[in-house]
Amino acid sequence: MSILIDENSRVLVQGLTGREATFHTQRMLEYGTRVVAGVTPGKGGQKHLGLPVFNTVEQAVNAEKPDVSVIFVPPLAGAEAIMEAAAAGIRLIVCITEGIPVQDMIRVKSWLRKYGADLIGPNTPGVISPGKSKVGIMPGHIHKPGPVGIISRSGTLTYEAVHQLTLNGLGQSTAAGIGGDPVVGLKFVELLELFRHDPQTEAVVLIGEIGGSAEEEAADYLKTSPYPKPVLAYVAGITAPAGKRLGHAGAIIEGGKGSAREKIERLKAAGVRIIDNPARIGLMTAEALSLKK
Amino acid sequence: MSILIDENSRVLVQGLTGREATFHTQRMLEYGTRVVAGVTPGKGGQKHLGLPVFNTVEQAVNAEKPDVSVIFVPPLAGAEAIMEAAAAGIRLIVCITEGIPVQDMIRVKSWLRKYGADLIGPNTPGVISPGKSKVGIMPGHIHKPGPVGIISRSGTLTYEAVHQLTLNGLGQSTAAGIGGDPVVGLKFVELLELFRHDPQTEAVVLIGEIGGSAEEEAADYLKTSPYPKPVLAYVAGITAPAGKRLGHAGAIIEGGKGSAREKIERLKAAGVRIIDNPARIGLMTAEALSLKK
Amino acid sequence: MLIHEYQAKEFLKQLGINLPEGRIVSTPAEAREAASELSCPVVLKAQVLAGGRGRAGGVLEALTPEDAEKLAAKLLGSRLVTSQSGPPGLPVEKILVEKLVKVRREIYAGIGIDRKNEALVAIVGRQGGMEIERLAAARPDSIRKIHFHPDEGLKLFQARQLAYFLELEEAQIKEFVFLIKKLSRFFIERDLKLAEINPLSLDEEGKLVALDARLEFDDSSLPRHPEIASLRDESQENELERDARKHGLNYIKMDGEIGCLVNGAGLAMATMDIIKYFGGQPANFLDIGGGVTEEAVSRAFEILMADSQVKSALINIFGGIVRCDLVARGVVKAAQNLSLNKPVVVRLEGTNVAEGRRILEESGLPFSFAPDFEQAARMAVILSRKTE
Amino acid sequence: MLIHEYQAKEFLKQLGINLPEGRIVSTPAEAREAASELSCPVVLKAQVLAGGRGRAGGVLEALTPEDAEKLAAKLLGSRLVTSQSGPPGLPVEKILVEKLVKVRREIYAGIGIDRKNEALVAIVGRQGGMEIERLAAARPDSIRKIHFHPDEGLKLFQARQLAYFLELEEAQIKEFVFLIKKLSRFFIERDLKLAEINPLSLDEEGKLVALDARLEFDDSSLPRHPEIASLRDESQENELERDARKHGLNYIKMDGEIGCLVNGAGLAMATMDIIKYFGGQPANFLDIGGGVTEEAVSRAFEILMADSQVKSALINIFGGIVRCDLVARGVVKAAQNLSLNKPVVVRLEGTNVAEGRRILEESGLPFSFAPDFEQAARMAVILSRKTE
Repeated sequence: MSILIDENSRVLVQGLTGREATFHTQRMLEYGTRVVAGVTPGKGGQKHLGLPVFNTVEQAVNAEKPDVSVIFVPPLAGAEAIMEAAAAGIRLIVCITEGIPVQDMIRVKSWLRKYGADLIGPNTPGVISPGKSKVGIMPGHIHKPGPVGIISRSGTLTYEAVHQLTLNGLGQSTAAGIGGDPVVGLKFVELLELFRHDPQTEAVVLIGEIGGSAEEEAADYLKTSPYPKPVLAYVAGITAPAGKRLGHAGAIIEGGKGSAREKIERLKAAGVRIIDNPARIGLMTAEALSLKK
Repeated sequence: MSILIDENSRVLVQGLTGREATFHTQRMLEYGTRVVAGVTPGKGGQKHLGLPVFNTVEQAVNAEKPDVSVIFVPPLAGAEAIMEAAAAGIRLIVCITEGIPVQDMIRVKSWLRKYGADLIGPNTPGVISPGKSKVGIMPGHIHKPGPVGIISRSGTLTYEAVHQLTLNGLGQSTAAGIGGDPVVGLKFVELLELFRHDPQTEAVVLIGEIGGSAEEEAADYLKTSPYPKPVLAYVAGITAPAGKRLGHAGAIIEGGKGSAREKIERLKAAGVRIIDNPARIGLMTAEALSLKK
Repeated sequence: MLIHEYQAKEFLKQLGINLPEGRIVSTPAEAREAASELSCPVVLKAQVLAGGRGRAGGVLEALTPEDAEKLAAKLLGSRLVTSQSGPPGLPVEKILVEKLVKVRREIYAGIGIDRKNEALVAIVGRQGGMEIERLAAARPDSIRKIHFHPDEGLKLFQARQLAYFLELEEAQIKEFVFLIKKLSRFFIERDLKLAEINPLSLDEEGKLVALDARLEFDDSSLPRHPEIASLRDESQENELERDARKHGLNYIKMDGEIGCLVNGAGLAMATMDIIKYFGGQPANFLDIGGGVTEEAVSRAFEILMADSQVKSALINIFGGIVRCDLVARGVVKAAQNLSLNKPVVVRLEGTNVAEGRRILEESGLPFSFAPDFEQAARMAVILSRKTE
Repeated sequence: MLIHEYQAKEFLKQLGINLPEGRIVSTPAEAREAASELSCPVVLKAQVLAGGRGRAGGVLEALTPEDAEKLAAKLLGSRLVTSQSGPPGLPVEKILVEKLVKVRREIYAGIGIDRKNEALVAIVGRQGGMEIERLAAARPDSIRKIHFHPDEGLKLFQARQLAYFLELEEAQIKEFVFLIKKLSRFFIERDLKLAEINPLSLDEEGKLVALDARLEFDDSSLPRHPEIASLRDESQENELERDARKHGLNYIKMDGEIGCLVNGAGLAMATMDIIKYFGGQPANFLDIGGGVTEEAVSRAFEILMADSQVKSALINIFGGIVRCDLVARGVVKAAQNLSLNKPVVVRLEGTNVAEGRRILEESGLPFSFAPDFEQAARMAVILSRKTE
């Protein structure tokens, strides 16, 4: 088992014929992901990478019944692409696009509520359930199937974590990047809830960072409903200066809120094992799992 | 018992200090309605008809805990007044105001869903549970408590129906005007569902009219879920010409849809007793109730 | 409130939507001038506020400027009777002269309000020129509807779905998306109830051109759009209906012989229905409304009696907010100024009923009093026959 | 993107919000002229993109035009160091000269984005002049927040709730409602992230006057608002940061001695953190991003080394989309043009790692290779000390 995606997920690529989408769709196909179609307005009827291309998501859904969509479109078209997928009945939308304006994302969130679709991202490397399906841009080969669930606000830092886990002999059930933007789809709480019920997952690693309150909300969630599996967390940005945006649009300490220290305190108080050396993510997770046994 | 309102309903009047509101609030107080406060921006702190006046609904709710609000404001302020009441936690909003633009009402409907408030109207005479509470502008004295529930799209026609029932010795549990506009709050279906569970109500009279599809929806509802009480219906406008608005903004046959004949056929097919002579509403209801016994 | 085609096209032009080149004229000489400026063939379109102009002879082709002048002379000043105009027809005071567009294909594009779904709706049809309801009935597969919310607007992807449904070529897809987005934004900003471009044509160069346009605004919203309210053309209204509207009365002329004066729209419809039930035909719908004045009641009664088809009248008042005495006073005042040569049946109930009845009785005028709703209707029907 | 006070006030003026009379000047002579036009006393406000100007001496009162000229001469061309500007301060190139407003009361009004609630939020405070976060901490009861949705806008009743919370007089209620409605609409239309009027003052006649204004736009939305994008004042950015931005690099100067060059924001933060963990201090945040070119990598390395505080550098690449060989080539090219007199620790992992390592090794430049993330950090810290 895994969460969000598995070997049966039928994946649609929005913006398929673009350069980035083409590159990463090839990687996904190589990984074994069941990519079934693509959408590029104006290119309907063509084939690309052997996949049928449609003008609209609706047409693609009618023809190929995808249930997951991964979005590679320009930033100002991002919100519309998510809304289109949700309106067409896509269950899980993974938006890779970075730089969607934050007010667009506020609109997207209420739209998603209306249609009952889930969103991963935007500004995410995507989701991978190793050995089953990869929906995103992460390097597939560093992953291996196993017992650790990962939820992360960061891309390369997730690869680093996966790499360390794999070196320590630990595979991953599902690794999901929730995105580095101020307003994103599913966050720690929702994914912790999914991992709670996933039998493959034996421990969960949270990779947080400065800005916002997703980590604090996770702490509140874990405090109020006892979690049956060990949870570890690394929060990046203990050295981050206030008021400066560190790469991600969402990684900023504003009005004295959202510092790494505050997040760490809250998570610690909720019983989460704090990793303070980011080179020890693999080691500490291995320890937590061996203690459990 | 009754539906929507009873002797415990605490009623707020929005636009209290206006001429119409003043007149009808006096009538409501005379009837015994528990009017607890009024709202008129800029007149907060004053007393009017012995009632405290507030600047905002929120302030009135905090101070006097009304759960029902009745709105008498100018048409272009109507949508905001409903939204304000819903946001302040009012459970049932009765909007007397006529002439609210239809796009405003579309916005109101999604707002109400967000806050979980119920709306009666706009362009309604209001709701009365005889002997308990009157929230609206209907003449109270023609009503008497009893077993008949009334749901109507029209004002004076409802008074006519009530008058006939009372003359036939039949009182009313609750009489609710759902409003004559194209987009209104609760409609036949929702109120039929409430009457279904109301022990006082032994029969329900629907008073429909041309335009829209509220009667058709009621027919579908009654067809799919057997109704435990006799339902009678009079649909006004069998002689109405197509394409002309007959007084109510919502009473118009458009694009060949919404004729009285069509509605009558649908209701009849759903087992509703059709009243084709509007002077026999009382008589036919008495007959239906005596047959039942 | 419906506006004229030429007024609607003025708005479309401001939105950047392609239109046939045209001129609005009100004399035959102007029509001739317009035709030669535009170069023939041209189309002359009578500006009346009713559909069905084509079949009624209100849309004519002119091959020469002289031809245009002659045809304009025939149309201007006449009354056009269409399937929707009612029997007296509507006066033609303006003609839109347009260059004839060579049409490759006609489609339908419209925005409306979906009462049932409580949403706005964009509708397209693969065939244009006929009423959308008829197209929907005849070829439902050729129509596509997409709902949207006035706060959210029609999304780009929704516009694209409509465009692809229409099976347009790629260049036209962009044009259509532009058009429907603009039209939907206008619809929201100006509180429309209906915006139709029908037909929307593809001309020989593959451009989308709005051949006809129908914009209907929400009467309730006109106070916040004075620039729209000022476009009302009163010449297109029935004289009695217009007069009634100015007095805050809801009056609609019908074809029967029994005039009705009622308070409340529902009761007014029921009064018409019961007349029919007892074998009569209502001459009108008339709701005097809740906030009516004595003077307006007088005017209502005058309007009623001004209809030469009326053989008897039925006054049916269920006093609530409206007081019976006020209605009685208004009726008496008007009746005293008329030679009351038609029977008038009165049924009063509710607020101040006794006082109302007293006023009518003391007027000395020949009113017939009915004890209830049913009797009132029966009496009015019988009396309408007696006068024949 | 933050804009200057005078630019923000230009927008407020267009919205119809009251402002102190003022002139923007860039020479002492202009300041003198402005002061005499406005008639003294006037206030001179240094236009720098950082808060805390008042306490830093960037806001000065002038009693005569001569006084204004002298004070302007002192401010213009200087660098203002405020609590938020960072150590080198920001250059003062323009001064806003404003007529002194006699203030009866100061309040706070702002619109922002509430990330947690995923909504827009209007905030008012009964006290103005101090940072809203400090006011929230000190007197939470004096603050009121109301959330709203960008599609729905701030409703009139919500604006009224805010106004009544501020305990304004009835005339000011209307003024405030106008102001906050206008500001919220502007916020939505132009994709703002923050709009603050602080303080918003009541002057002696009871009028609401915006004494200071702060508008911050969403960088991501600038492509659709070119008129906003053009307001960027590059003089207010750190030179290295500006240079980095132009190459698509995310670089932020900090106070430590170990320079970092990393791909990915999270890994870049983690790299800073681990340096701290092992007792060092990072000199910067630097994320080269996913779509980086060889040339941009070169520039990144140059920027890193241009920081005189840097004692050692740490290159930490986890190749995914970014290929290790591309980074290696970029670094080598830059390093060859510099006299590489500082130790550089390199940790490469992921896509094309072998090729990357080969390129670095074959360059003959003195790179130190680390086997993993932890070793890399330890080495960089140790090497930064050796050079002392």
